[in-house]
Amino acid sequence: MTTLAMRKPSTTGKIVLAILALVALLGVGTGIYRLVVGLGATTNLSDAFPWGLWIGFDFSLIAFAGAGFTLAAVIYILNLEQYRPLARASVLTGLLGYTAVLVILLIDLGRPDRFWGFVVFWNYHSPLFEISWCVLLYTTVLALEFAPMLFERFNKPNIVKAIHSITIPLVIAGVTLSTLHQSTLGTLYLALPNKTDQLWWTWVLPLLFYVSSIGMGLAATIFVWILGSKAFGRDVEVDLLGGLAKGSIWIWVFYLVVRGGDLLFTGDMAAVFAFDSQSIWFWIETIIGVILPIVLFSRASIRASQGGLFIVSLMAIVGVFMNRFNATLTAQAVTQYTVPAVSEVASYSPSWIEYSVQFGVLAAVALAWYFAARLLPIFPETAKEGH
Amino acid sequence: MSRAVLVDLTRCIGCRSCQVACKSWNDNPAEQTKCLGAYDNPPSFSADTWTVVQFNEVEQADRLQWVFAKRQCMHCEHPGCVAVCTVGALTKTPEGPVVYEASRCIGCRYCQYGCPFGVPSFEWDKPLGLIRKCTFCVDRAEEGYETACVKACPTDALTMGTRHEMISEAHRRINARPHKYHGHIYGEKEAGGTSWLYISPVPFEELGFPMLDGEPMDYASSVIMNATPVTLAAAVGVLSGLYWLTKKKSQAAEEEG
Amino acid sequence: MDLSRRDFLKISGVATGGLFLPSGTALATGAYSYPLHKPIGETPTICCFCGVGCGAIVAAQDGLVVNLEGDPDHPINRGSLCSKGMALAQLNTVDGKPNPKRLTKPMYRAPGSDTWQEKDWGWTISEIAKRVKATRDENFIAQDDQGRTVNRLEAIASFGGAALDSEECALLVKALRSMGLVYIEHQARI
Amino acid sequence: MTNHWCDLQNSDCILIIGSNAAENHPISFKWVTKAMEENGATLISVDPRLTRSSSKADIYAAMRSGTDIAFVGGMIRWVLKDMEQNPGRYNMTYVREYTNAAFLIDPEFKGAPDLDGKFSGFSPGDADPNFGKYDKSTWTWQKDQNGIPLKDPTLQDPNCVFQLLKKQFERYDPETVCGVTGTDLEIYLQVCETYAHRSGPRGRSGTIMYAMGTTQHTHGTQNIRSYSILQLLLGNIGVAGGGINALRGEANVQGSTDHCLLYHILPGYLAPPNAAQPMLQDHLDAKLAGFATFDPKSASWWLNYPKYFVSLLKSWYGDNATEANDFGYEWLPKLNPGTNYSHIPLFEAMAKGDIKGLFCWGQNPAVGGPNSNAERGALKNLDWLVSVDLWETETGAFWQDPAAGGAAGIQTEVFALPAAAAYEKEGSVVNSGRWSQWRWQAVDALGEALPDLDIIKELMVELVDLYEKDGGAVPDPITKLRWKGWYDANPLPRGADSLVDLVSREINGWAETTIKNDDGSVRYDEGKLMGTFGHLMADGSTSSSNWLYTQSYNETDGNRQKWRDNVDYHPAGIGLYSKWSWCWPINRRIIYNRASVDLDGNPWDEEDFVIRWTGPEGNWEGDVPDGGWAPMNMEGTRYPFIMKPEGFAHIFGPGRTDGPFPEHYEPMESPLNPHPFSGTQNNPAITIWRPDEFGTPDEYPIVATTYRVTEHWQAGAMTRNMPWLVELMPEMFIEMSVELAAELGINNAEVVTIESKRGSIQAAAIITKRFKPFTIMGKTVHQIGMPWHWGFKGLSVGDSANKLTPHVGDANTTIPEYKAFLVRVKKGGVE
Repeated sequence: MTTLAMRKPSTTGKIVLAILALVALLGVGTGIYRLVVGLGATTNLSDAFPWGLWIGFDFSLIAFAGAGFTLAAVIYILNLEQYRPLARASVLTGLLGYTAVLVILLIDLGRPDRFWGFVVFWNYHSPLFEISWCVLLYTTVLALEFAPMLFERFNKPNIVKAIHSITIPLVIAGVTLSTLHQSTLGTLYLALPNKTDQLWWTWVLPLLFYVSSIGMGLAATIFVWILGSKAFGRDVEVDLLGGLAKGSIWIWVFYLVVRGGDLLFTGDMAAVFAFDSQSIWFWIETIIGVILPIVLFSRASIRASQGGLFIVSLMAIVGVFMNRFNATLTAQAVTQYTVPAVSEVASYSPSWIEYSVQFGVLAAVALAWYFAARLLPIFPETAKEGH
Repeated sequence: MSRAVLVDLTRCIGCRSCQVACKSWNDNPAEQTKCLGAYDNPPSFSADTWTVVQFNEVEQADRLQWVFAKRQCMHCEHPGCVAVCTVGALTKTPEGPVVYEASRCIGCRYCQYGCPFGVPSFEWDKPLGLIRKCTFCVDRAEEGYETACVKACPTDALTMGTRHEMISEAHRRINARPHKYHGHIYGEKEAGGTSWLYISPVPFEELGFPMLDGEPMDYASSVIMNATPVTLAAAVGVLSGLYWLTKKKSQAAEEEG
Repeated sequence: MDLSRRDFLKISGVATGGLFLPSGTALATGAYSYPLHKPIGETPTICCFCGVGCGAIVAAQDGLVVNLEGDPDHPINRGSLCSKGMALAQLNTVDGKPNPKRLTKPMYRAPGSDTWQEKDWGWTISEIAKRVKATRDENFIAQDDQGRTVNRLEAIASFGGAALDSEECALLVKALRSMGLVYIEHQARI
Repeated sequence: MTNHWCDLQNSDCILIIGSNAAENHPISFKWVTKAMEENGATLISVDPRLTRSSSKADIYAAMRSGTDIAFVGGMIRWVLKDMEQNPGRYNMTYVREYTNAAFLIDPEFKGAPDLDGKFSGFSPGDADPNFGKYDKSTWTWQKDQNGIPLKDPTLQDPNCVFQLLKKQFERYDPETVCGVTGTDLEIYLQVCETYAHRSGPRGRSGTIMYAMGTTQHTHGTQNIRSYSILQLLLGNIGVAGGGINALRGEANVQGSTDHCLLYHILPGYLAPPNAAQPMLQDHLDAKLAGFATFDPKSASWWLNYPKYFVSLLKSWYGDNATEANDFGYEWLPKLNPGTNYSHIPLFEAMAKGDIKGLFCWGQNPAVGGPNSNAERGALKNLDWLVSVDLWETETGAFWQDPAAGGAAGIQTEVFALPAAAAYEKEGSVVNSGRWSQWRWQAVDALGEALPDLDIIKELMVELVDLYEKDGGAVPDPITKLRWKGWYDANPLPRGADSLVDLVSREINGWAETTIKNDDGSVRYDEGKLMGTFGHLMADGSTSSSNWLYTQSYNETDGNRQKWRDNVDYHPAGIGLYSKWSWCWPINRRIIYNRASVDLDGNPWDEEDFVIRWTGPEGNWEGDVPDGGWAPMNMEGTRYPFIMKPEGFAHIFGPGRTDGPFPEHYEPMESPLNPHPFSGTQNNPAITIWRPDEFGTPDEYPIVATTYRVTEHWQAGAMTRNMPWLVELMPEMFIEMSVELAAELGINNAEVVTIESKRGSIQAAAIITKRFKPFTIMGKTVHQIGMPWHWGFKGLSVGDSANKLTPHVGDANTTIPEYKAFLVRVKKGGVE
């Protein structure tokens, strides 16, 4: 059994791990405090801004964790076997991403004690209902996909084999569930036609969310792979990642055509050039997340460079994060009714506790990824599984 | 038959008994407020304030009008909040009220976004917070009483009846005194229609009412959501098909190889 | 109207609004039913604020007011009330507890003191009577400077009464005039 | 109110002036709205700012505070001119037959046009020649050899009231009026025409709703007089939907006034004896002289005065009141003739240290009194203060006033007695429409709080006890009182089941002895409740604490104040609800109602009649008529205005101290000096207590007024302790125009300081389009307004507007001039 356990972290690595642990610990503390005293006392959320940092991150992280279904589809559905080495890491990224989503969601709920509510009480008209179910089921799928790594580690080949035998149905289920909820995250805003700014509200929003989650999944795979490899001092498979990057160009081109075409078609193009705060945010997310990745990934030299891959995939990631945050915050009108005498417009900036919990969870996830990769057969050199 | 309330702003004297009646019947505590430079208070809906009368100084054609408008849950015919509620805690009853079943609620606050009128409010101050909003006094209605606010209104600016009756009554009043009203019945069409209907001496834009078309809030989303089974089947089909195709291709390649 | 039903202690509180004929049990067919969460009120009173004289009905439980709203039978207000009238319950009960701002015991402030002391009624009434007698005995004008019998007392004054019941006013004016008071004044002039 | 709340629905035109009914009497707007929606009534609102009432009006006319007489005087002039051109639009029969318009006035009488704003008989005072007293001997009508007033039915005689009225208001042309009031001329003319034409014709009615905005001026009484004259000219008194309607601000200010908790009256509007009337007969003679009439067609109801007076004495002193001892008349305090014992002089006496003890029964002068800095200062001179209230009021806690400079130096003993709230006890209250309504007890009083009734009873029992035991200064008025052994007897006398029941019976009155009819049959057994005040006697055989209330609790009907039958039994359905509670006098819901019919007893308004004569041998149907006599064209008739000695409504009103006609004077503090109507700047008949405490417009250029808001009540002790209301109106505020705020650089909701000659306060600014600057005689004059609800105690605290108001009052009533004074406004809080 080969693991990366023997590869001790460097001093810098230790410092990073210590910081991550500290941030995670602080996150746990503030998270518990939030659960005890309530949302009002700990967050800057209000009836004007019922959703803030946490929900913004949640919806972004779901896209990020799209790494799981994207790679699964690439490898198993499109049968592009060359990418199989990346499979386990992307499953881990997916699983940990969704775990983070669930933890934050729990903290954000008014009644975390009733998180199971959607299992019992159904409202199939609600996008969030569908998302909840899909996330629950998909996380289960991810857990099953992840299970072989654990069982391999603990030498249970029968179980591993059993799970492998249902790989294809699992992958199809996973990709299907992801298709549903990644797009339904867009539908979620479609239900808010009078609140969501015209630059984001469009009939094709579910499609845009779905497509961008694929682009994000590819970018996330590249990003995590490079970061993970660096953490363990292993060489990065630049050619493999370059292939993903090349593929993602077409995803982003498709995205751009759909979004641009929609804006032209619906006549909202004028708003794009209004250069108010919405249009400026629109430009930032589109340039960083879509246009620059297309342009830069088109250059073979960048695709062949570890740094180039890292930076450009990070851009795409940041762009999609922005897109999800914009849809959740920038694009949303204040939800609360106020009397005309109230002249100042309500505003929102997260409280330190919101940051603390958020980054705590992210740090914990990063730590979990690190230790999983260290202890379990995630990277190809540690995996038993052959081609 | 669906219940409705007609709010005639030409009759409202801004006394705000409806505001207190709402607090009184629902045992809602007072909020700490301060002078906002106008009579309006509290400044917004909240977990403890489900209705607010707004005071509008509207100057039109050199004539200053002081128009008071009671705001509360509109009890939409096709409520956005009901459509988006993850757990179905909000429901539209056939009798009109959009009711909230607190025991179902998980506190996700999606309803706050789903409502175009800014109505559902969250209990931010509680460790385990829930949503609160106007109930249309559903308990009073069930026993045959008017809502607390309608009953309290001194000038019958609030009138309760079936939605059909209230719309005819609104038309009757506008036709009887066209000079007194701006002709629009707010809520007849807006957001697919609401159970609270307004007639006013000034255009509703002047009162800051949201300008909505006749489509229910969930019009677009429900088209997509209703397509979910199709998406599901299509996804499974396409994925299986692709798998089958690529598998066949690679097998062929292997065989060839 | 059915007069036999109009027993004042059993006011049904049925709404008088002509248009609203509720379906009553219609909701019972739904998943939930919504019984009244508290009584509407049965004891009639008249609002203690302005001079319109609106009727209200009060529901009390365990010595506190649990609901108060307009008297639907009252010919003037017909169930409606203004914001002040609607808030009347809070004279007695605030958020389910006695209004903490209400005086509930006789209080006494000694000369030069900066605090109140709680007293019992017996002490309070007896001390006030002593003050009245002392001031009256010292300052009573049996005859004016022209030697006319006037039997008046200008050293004590009384304010108020518009918030009292008529019976209280009748007793008060009788008491005050018997003491010899002429400085008798109330809200009608203020 | 001559009419009542529900009757507003019958009106064709409603003029709200000097009141803000939508805010301060919101339920009145149920009926105003009904009149507008169902009767097509026009609503006119006249107010310095656009109020919640104005917001519903068809016509809103802005008027500078304190210029009602100019405004209404101009309306009277407009009507008089229009009457000449279009007499058919008016009910001239009413004017001629029911008012004193036709009376011929003493030729010696000179009016304001002749005497530069004064009336004949003025003698200047010593301190300031601008203020003095009137000798009213020329303010009278000529009489024939029988003592009956001389009249000119053609209304043409230059000495007749109608012509004198014309002369009086000739100066009040619309341009001058608007120059003084600041009203837009076009709107003003619209008001005149609308009110006259909507309510003037026969069968039409118009009503005036007024309140403290009218009365709280140095010429407050004359403001009301101007409304009354307008209403009489338009035939609007006594008819459904008409009248002159004072909107009373407290639940029982009517009842407490009827029971006369006021220095100048005894229960039932009897007169307190004065020092010049040593014996009962002296008092009765003096009163009867004023009520004497020689006209057989005049009822002069007050000729019954002795019956009511003696019945009151019997009620108070019971068996101790006998014919031999003048029914205890001697025990009644005698006022010093001419001395004013009202609020302002009371506080002036307190400031001088003349008043040692004070009772406050649910009244809070530290917030509600004028010049409250001075009044709070005067409270420090008291030896003792008893405050009976639901709350710790600013008056009871005046020694805690942050501005008082510490409690240590204040030697006043204070007793704060907890009183029961309205629904924590049982009793009756009388609304503005004179309905005496019963309220039942719903819940026990909080803590040890007691009904005032018990507090008053216990205190007096204790006092009687002290005087019986120890004697003292003239103990008889106290010890002879029917009190101890009566109110605390067990069981209670006269079959009463509770103290409140006993007092309620006592108010109505009963037979003190068995009373027999002329034929010897028994009319009343001893102790039986009187059925009507017509049966009260002056011989000591009956008692009643208040003759106006006789019938309210009688043997046949029981306590009629408890009646709750809400069916309108009136044949025309005008909404009298005669079996809902009981109304004084003798359940008459619209007073002066015999003026609502023509000389044959046919109503001016067939549709909404109040009463009508039903036939030759007939009777009246409808409301209880104002005296059951036959119509004017029949034998045995009486003139409709039965409370006036001569039987006619007073257009010429000689009873007032400051003139028989209203004349415009400026408020004591005014931005306009001189004014265009005359050289008499202020009401010359008022008393000046603090000549140095008036500000001038160069120092204090802004006109200020005070008012109330829907969400609070009076001095605020009640509502500022009710969280739901505090939530709605949390803070003391000042309203000002956008223009003034711009001039002063003030932003919305920021704190500003308001200063008058008497004090300064701070408040949050509400900048509004509803106040607009006035143009007064060509100059821009700003007006601001503020509520007077706040004080330093309670849940919501704030500065008291009355720190700014002056210690000056109306010439007749001494009601303080709260409604018009001068201030300056500064950005920022009080330093």
